[in-house]
Amino acid sequence: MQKYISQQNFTALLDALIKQGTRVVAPKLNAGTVLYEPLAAAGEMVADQLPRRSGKEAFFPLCEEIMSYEKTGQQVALTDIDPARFPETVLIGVRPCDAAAIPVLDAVFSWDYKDEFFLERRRKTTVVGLACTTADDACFCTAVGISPAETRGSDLFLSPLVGGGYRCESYSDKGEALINSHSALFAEPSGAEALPLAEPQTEKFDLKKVKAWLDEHFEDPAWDSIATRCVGCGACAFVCPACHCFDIVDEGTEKKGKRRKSWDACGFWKFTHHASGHNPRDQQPKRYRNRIMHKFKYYDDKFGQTLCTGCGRCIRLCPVGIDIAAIVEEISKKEV
Amino acid sequence: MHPEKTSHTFEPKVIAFVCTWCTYAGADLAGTSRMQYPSNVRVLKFPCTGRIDPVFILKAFQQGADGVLVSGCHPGDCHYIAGNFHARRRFAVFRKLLEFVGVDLNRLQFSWVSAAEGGKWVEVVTDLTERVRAMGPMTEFKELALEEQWSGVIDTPELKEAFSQI
Amino acid sequence: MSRIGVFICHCGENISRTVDVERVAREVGLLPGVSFSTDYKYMCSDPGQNLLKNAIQEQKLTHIVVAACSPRMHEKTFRKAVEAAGLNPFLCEMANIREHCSWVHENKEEATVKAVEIVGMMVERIKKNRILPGITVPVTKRSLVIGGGIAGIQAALDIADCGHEVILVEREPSIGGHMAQLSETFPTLDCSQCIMTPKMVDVANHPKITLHTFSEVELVEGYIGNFQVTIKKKARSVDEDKCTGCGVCMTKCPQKKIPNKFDQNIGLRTAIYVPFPQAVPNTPVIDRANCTWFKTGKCGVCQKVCGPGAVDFEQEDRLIVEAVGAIVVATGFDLYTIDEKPKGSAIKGYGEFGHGKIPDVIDGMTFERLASASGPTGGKILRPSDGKEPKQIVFIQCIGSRAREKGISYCSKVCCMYTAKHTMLYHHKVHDGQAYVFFMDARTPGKSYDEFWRRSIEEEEAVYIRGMVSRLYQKGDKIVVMGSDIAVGVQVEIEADMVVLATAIQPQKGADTLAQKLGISYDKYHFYSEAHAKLRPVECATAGIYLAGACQGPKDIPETVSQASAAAAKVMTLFSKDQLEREPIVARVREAGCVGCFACKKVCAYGAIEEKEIRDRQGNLIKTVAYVNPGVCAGCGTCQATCPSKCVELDGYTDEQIVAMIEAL
Amino acid sequence: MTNDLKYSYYPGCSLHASAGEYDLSTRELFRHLGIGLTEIPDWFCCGATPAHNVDELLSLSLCAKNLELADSIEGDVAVACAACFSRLKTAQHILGENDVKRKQVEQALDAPLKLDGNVKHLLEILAKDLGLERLAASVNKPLTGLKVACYYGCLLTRPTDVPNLDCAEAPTIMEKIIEAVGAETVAWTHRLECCGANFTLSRPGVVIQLTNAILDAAKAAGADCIMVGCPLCHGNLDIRQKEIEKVYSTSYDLPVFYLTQLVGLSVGLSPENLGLGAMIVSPFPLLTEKKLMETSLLDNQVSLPGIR
Amino acid sequence: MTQSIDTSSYSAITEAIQAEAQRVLGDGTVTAVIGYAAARRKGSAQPIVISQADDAARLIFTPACVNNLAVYLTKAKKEIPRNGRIGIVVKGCDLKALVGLMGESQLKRENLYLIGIPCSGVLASTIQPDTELTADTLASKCRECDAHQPTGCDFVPPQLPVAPELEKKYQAEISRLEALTPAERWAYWKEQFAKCIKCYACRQVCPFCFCEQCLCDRNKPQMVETTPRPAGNTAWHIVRAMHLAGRCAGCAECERVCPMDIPLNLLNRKMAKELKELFDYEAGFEVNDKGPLTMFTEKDDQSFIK
Repeated sequence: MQKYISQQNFTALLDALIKQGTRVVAPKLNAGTVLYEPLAAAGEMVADQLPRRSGKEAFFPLCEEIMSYEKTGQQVALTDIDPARFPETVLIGVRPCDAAAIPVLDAVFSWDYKDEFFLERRRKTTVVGLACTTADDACFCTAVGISPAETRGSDLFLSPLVGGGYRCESYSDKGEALINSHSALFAEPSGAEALPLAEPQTEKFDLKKVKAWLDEHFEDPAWDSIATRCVGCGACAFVCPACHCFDIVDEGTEKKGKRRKSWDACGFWKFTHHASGHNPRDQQPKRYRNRIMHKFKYYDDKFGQTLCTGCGRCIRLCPVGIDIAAIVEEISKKEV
Repeated sequence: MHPEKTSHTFEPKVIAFVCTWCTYAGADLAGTSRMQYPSNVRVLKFPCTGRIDPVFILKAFQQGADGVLVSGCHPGDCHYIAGNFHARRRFAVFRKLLEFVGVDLNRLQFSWVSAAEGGKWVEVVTDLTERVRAMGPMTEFKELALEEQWSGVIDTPELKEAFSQI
Repeated sequence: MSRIGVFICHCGENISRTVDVERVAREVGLLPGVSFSTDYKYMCSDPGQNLLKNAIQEQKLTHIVVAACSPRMHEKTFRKAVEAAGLNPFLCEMANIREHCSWVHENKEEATVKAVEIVGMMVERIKKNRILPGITVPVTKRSLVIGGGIAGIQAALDIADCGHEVILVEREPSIGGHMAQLSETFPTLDCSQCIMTPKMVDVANHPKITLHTFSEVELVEGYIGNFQVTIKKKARSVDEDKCTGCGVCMTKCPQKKIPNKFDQNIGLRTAIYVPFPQAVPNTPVIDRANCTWFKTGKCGVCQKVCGPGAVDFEQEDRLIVEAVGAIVVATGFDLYTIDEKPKGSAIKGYGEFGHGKIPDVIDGMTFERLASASGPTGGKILRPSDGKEPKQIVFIQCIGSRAREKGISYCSKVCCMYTAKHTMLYHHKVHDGQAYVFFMDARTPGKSYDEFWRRSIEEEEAVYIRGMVSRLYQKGDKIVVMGSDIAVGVQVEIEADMVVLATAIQPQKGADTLAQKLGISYDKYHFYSEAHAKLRPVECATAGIYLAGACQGPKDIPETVSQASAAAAKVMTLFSKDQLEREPIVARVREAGCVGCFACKKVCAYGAIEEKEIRDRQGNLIKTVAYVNPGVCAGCGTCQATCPSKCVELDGYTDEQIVAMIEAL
Repeated sequence: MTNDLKYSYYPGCSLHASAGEYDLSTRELFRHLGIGLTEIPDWFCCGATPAHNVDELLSLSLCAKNLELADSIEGDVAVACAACFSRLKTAQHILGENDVKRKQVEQALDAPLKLDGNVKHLLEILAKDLGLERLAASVNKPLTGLKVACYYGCLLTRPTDVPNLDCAEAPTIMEKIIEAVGAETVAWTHRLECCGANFTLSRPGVVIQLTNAILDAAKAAGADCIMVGCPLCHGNLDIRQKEIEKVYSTSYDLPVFYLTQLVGLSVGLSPENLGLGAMIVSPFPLLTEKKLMETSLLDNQVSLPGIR
Repeated sequence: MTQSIDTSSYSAITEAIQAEAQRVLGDGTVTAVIGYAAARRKGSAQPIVISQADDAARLIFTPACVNNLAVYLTKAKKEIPRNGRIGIVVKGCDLKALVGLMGESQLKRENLYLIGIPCSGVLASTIQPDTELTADTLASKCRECDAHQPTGCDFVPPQLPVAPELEKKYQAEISRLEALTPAERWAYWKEQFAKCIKCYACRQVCPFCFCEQCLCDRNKPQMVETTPRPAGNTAWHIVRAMHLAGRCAGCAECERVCPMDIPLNLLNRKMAKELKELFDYEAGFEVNDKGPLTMFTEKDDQSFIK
């Protein structure tokens, strides 16, 4: 289904959704930084900036409680979180690179163990994508096979039009349902032209060749030159739309506390630190190697996909200027 | 003989970090002298104020303390030569940091109480307790402890309020 | 899993009057980890302790909390009881619900709630308590005494008489110190040398004492029970083993006009010399700065006349290393001089007294040498300038002492008494002379001291003038002393033949350098600091080092001797066991995490933290980490609070224990 | 000779009264040496020795106000009188250390204090700022053969740590200056004794006794004359000299010069410009005898101007 | 109108450091040189370790050379060669960190060959590295820099830094916050700390966070909550500011790398200001045996103690 929505009606749609109790999550300015956050009013949405963090946290929060406990005498009381209480959500203004990562996460969280926390949120969320009209030289979605108008992962997709308003196209029942729920705000598609799409400069990688090299080069001196400079923070993983490692910790005292799940990053020294004191990835290049391997080999081995959508966040935010696009490009030029 | 006890609606929680040689002994003396003071204070004994890590103060506030007292030997009286001098510097700096992040320093008291100053112990504890009582509960850290990240929250009051406004 | 036992004491009614002890026992019984809780009338009584011991056995308790009085009262009692029942004593803690609760609150509800929380806190704490094995440090039963004055001699003799080896180090060529210089001693007027020299001989002959004169401590390493001391034996130029002490060398030495320091530079000596006839050892030393041989390469008379061939011009300084378990510091004092002091010095000279340029203005020690029968004048009181007998003599007290504006505010303690003694000696020797004393006030506490002082006025006719002297100047062969008599309220001027200044007692020169070698602290005057002014007056804060005599502060002879014996007793206490046992509340370094920033070392007041190199099997340096010497650590924990990564932990007060307590609230 | 030194000048009351010749000789000498001297506008009494005995706040405020006035003029504060010097220095010292008093004085003056100005006695300016070498170089008529007893009095160097002019008890600054201009100094015992200062009117008996001891000591040491840096000392030693001689039936005949007068003579200033005629004990016989002044002037001494 | 910053000397500086690196690598003075090299993105720079004289030509200095390379000399970075003397390119601000590390027994001067940069300033952020350097894009630390010209280096190119007088943003912001009520300050920091995602980039780039195991990674006891929740975040940033007090010399790397734009250096500058006022101590100027919090004087301020 293809529709048109004017800028004015778009605002009205968001306000209406908020009013009816739907959680509307969209890019929003938070203490100076644009993040995907629940809106209190449509006017808060910031449509023209790529948020610092990806949209994955609508389903996979930075940190969430999964259980709490309290001990009285010999009695222990456990309280579970009921996923049924998660609110209906519309995730709106999602960039194609962020939206394209959602199916990638779906695969992980529903593969062996079904993560009800993730899946229940996923079920209750309608994803509204937004076509990209600007790019910088860190953007490389096209290099990993995603276009600035990629609709993968979106239930509904918005393309901004010359002269304002959006062309809306639904790609799922959820998308259609969203249009139908407020059909008065939508009109038939106009002939207006869409704004020109962004044009990332990076050339398309030969991902097969990259994987082929990775398949053979777990041990390679190149890793040292690639990642000696890595300082081992988690910035790249935490801003990545596709990274999905997490940790589970109990916080509190012996008497009372909560079990929480929170993001983890393979760059951390503690990530593979064993209780014995042994650490199989004892040096930073080995940890960084895991990041590349996971994205371009392991995930492909398991799910046939690449774990990178080319959003470029890790490139922009790496404290020491590590450039994953440059690295993959370099690998793609190596002899297999 | 004893002053009238008044009942209060708010009983603050006051945590005292004290050194064993001077202030703990001073508090003992207050006891042996049967002096009376509010029952809100909980005393943690350290060998020396030099052992008191600023993190403990932070931890105390996080655990719900409404007031924190750090007390040790007067300068020059340290059982360990200079532990209290090191502590003095450390806390001079730490309190400025807490102040800067928005902790009201009226909730954080430092004092020198010697083993002979049972009366001073009573005075310091009473003053702090009553001051904190007048200020009301220390809500900052408690509220913080209740907050999860946004995406983990099911229904935040903020969200509810925002909805009701539309 | 811990099985904690909690015992709530009623303390008769002291606790139970305001705390509902049954309720406390009931409520803490519900805490996770508590498997037994009860209350009892008197926990510290024998039946109470038996209750505790039986419960440990019967209930298989692993940790004990006794909620009763202050731990300062009975912690030892209960830890002993727990130990008797087979548990490590550090698995027992006390919750103070008497001094900190029942005695200071009246409202029973409030007090009970508080008591429950206090006990709860200790329950959480004790879960994190670890077994702490007692610490033992081996003790080398030899001691070093630094300084061979009366303090060092007394300490050395006491320790040696107890059967322990003593190494006595003296900087000068002979032991004896200042006491050997004195003429007679107050308040009995004994001849100082008569009582001193036998002790010096005892030292020389004692089989357990090794004497190193003309020697200095160069380096001190190690810690209590285990010090390594490097001693520099300065070149004496005379072989101590060969020399018989016949003295021929000295009689033949052509250099005869060198001022003798022992005689306060009034008397003269030769270049090869013993400082005084009764010196111990009676082995001369060559003063190389004044010896013709060393100056010109010619002479060598002493070598020629020496029968045993003991003179050795080639001798060099030697370093010897001794292992000792304890050190007694007895370096004594030096006298303040009124000379101009270097610019910037906190201590000032006496410009108004001409900075010491008038020859017949002397200090008390010089007067001692003049009055001494073995002194340069054979005991006659004669003026240094012209050898005449002074008929009018003025003594001035508190020169430098109690003079804040001169930079010294303390009282030198002995001057009132020795000035009184000087007036007596003067009157005994110059019957027609008149002595005047300018004084602030007479300080004569001590057995028979005030009587002695009064005798100088009442029997020996000294005129005491209460007031200070403003100026001295030479007028012809007289010294005009301008002062005030505040009792009468007039200015006085006395034309004196000689003036004796009771100058302040100061620490020996280089006291600070030695303190730094020893790692002990000192005050702004460089007197050494005791560990506690009242309760540990002879120990240094640095374990295993003890103080005797005036190096710690001005003292008279009896006090010095007492302190020397006390220091010796402390050494002997240390030596009474083969191993030194210490409470195991000491810091420990987690070497794996230590990154070697040594912030801990910087804040440690005891020097307990050392740098330790960790090497792999090939001997390659992996890293340098901190190491806490458990023998030296006093257990304050300042290091732990300072360590950013908490890689040094104070046993008994670990972060885990403390955080557990905070979290229990 | 010109140079770069500039001072604000605090003459003090005495220099406008009994010690006019000190003021005159100071101005003349400084002009000759090319040292800038600008009198502080509207200066007033420092309170001298009486004020602080009566009211400390008053004495501190007087000095603080004078220092504030001096602040408007470039350069350190030059002071001739030992008492003024002592008071200004003392006020700076006390107010610098004691916050309570500082606040009181600020309140009294209704202005923040300006205490940074460096207060310097003329001795310091000559010996340190100008320097002994430059001083010696400007000497035209060295005072050869003149034996001078340098008299500091009690205030110039005391108490320790306040004036910081020289060693409090064994100063040498005067001697160094006098030697630089070619005269001889005598070693004597009463350089730092008190002359009785302002007891001169209330307890003349005491003053005569004290001053006699000073004159006696100077004479005994073989001095031809005395040099002072304080108008109060000068008053007691010079004006009272005849009276003392009468009381003690002795004769001293020791002219008492201000330091600027002797230094002025050495650089070649005329006796008129140095106010030598104002001295009670006439210096002319001595100066003539030592060939430091032409005989012809002696005849005209009556015509020499005294205090202007 | 934004004032542009004169960086015309940077190309000459680049040439000078290339020549010097080539010399010291060539003659064996050093075994490696840590510097900056150009990267793929336009105008970007990244840290590089070179050990061959031929690679010296890769070294650059541009306004995007923001990193404090001192972090590569700490024990936290075990991958950098440890044998022999190491050359390092340092700006004045970075040098202060090296001075601090020497005082804390982490480095020895004789093992370093310091190539100093006469620096006029660098970018506040390298999210877009090809940004022109102007008064607006200049790092706030550069506005209050007192070490444009590094001292005590083994080699410094002859070019002189050009540093215009600009408003001191940290000082102004600290004053602004100080003037607020505690509740308002709390609200400000709560909002900022709530953004924290515990990526620990601030810690990992900090030359002074060289602990083998961070206090905040410990769980016996759990001093600071590890999950990225407001409570633990606040505790983490307070602990970090306290641990850096008296040590941090203001390279502001923590603030630059924060993906959530938390103004972390404000905390560090505030602490530095307090240490200056309380103990007259400034970090980074000389190698000190003891820092302000590992020493004391008997006369320290105790007006806050009852």
